[in-house]
Amino acid sequence: MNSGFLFAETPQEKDNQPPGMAAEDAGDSDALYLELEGWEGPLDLLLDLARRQKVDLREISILALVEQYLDYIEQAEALKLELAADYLVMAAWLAYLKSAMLLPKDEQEDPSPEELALKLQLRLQRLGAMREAAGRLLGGNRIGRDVFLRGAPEGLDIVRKTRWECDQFALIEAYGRVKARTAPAVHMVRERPVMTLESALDRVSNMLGVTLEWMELREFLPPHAEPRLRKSALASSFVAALELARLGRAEIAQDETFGPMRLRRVQ
Amino acid sequence: MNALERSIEGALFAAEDPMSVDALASFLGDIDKSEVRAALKALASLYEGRGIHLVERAKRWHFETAPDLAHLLRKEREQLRRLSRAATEVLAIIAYHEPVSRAEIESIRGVQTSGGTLDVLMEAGWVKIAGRREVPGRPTIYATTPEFLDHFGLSSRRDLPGIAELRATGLLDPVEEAYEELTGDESGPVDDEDNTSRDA
Amino acid sequence: MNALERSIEGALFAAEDPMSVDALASFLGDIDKSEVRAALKALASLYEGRGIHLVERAKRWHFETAPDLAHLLRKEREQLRRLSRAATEVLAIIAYHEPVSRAEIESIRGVQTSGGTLDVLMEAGWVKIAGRREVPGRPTIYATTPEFLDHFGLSSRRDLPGIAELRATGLLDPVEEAYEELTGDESGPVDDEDNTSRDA
Repeated sequence: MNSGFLFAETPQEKDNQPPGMAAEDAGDSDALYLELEGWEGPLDLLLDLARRQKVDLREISILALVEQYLDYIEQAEALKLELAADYLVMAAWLAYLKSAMLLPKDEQEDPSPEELALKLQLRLQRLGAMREAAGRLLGGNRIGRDVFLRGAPEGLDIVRKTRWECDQFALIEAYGRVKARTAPAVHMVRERPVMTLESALDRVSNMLGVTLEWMELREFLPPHAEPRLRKSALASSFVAALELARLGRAEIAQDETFGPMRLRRVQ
Repeated sequence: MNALERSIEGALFAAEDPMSVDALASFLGDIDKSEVRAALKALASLYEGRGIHLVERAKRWHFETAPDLAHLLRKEREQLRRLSRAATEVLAIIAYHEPVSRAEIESIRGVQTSGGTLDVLMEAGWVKIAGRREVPGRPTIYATTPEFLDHFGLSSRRDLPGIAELRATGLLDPVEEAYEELTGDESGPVDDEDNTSRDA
Repeated sequence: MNALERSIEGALFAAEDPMSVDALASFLGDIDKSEVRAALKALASLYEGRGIHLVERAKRWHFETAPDLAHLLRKEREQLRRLSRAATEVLAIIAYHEPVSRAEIESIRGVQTSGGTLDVLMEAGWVKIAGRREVPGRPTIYATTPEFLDHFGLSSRRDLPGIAELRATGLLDPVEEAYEELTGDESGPVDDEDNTSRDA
């Protein structure tokens, strides 16, 4: 029944600390706080509480666990200790889980409390397994702790000689490049075919006016435009579509990531 | 002891880093790899029971002292930097689940993992970035390095303690998958669980 | 092999410096020195003829690789490497303008030239220091070597095409224009051409 390795003690575990809350046995108010510091978050605290049930993690009582956690948090609050938000979020969620577990079956929502409880248990098992694995990993023969490498290796002497390569063309081309770069340059701005946002807005909203059907964004582009104009038109039509959607004049749909974007007039 | 064994013994002894069969074969002047392998085996058995062992880690070979001499040799050495609990746990999760994204690590631990933790592991040379997962957001994924296996005395990832049992009991599968397995629920995993690694 | 021999083997292997019999005896926990000596002798004979020897030098013991393996453990590797773009430019400038100082090279290239670039060219054997220019500061001047002409298949520096010829072959055109010429594309160079052509 017991899967054994889940329960083996591991060297870095804090399992050898006395069980129960530090606040009880220490009596000073920051002991609990200090112990909370020792946990790696609420799941870790839950795992620790679950281990104190002294049964296989697959057999733990989630309801008992929830109650222990809530007690713990309550006590921390009574001591006016500062609790990290994630512990409180977990407490709220567990309180919800507890009430759902106590409700009659037919009033239950989806997902069912059984599902939530089982998933919590599965998470705890996984975290427990990894904690166990970490302990066993550190228990192995580590270099520098258990086994040692040669103290002063001579090293393998590899003398690297580099032979450089370059050819005549590369040489002359490099010179040309330098000369060209340092020659006075004349800059000219070329006219590029673009579709402005204004004309895209006009075009898209006019075309939307014609039909109530869904149309792909692609269909709004000028059909015989050369590639670069088409690119510009795609960009500005996309922005135009977003603008029309923002104004409530169109709706946009896309069924999958990177899938075609479709557009329809809002009546 | 034959000449090849002598050369390999000398080379591995002098080398500053572990060497693979390939590296040895080409270093010693294009020796046949199967001969190198045979010589390594012969050498390793020669060193059995001795104060020095010849071991293979992540397909690379090196000499190290016998583990039972640790008590003798340790006293002179500086202490290894202690790994924090968080770092140890993250390291274990990466080793047993690799390649794995930060979100996946966090979902197992139930807490955010600070970037510093991963940095410490990468600085130690035990963890490396292993690319990105091809899902939306293209998260970075992490995996362990040969130095990791080296340092922890493992020949390969199959030697990770308990990995076979963990795999067999489904404890390396994401919660959603394990849940479906248990309940026979066919509704399919939710999106983000879908991305979690299914370890090789 | 007995326990003491094992311990000595491990200790000498892991030690950073050779160890004397005294040091070994106290390191291993007050062992009798004669026992340590006997163990060292036994170990040394065990390693005879092997790739590693256990040797005593100035009364201190250490392992070292067998002397006859030295030739094996030292390797010369020749590596072919292509001259970087920057180095090619510097070489071209030296060839066209020699003898030339570093400041002159920089003023022609329009960018700073790292000392490393000149070192590479000198290491390749293509450029040499040709004295100093007799101006204030006496800067070092550089010139090409006969090996340079050899390697580039030139019988003399006069074989280098002149400026007029470069212009005729288009090698002096600004890169953007040359690009359009070649592709008939009016859109201008693609990104990376754009960066490289204007790094001045």
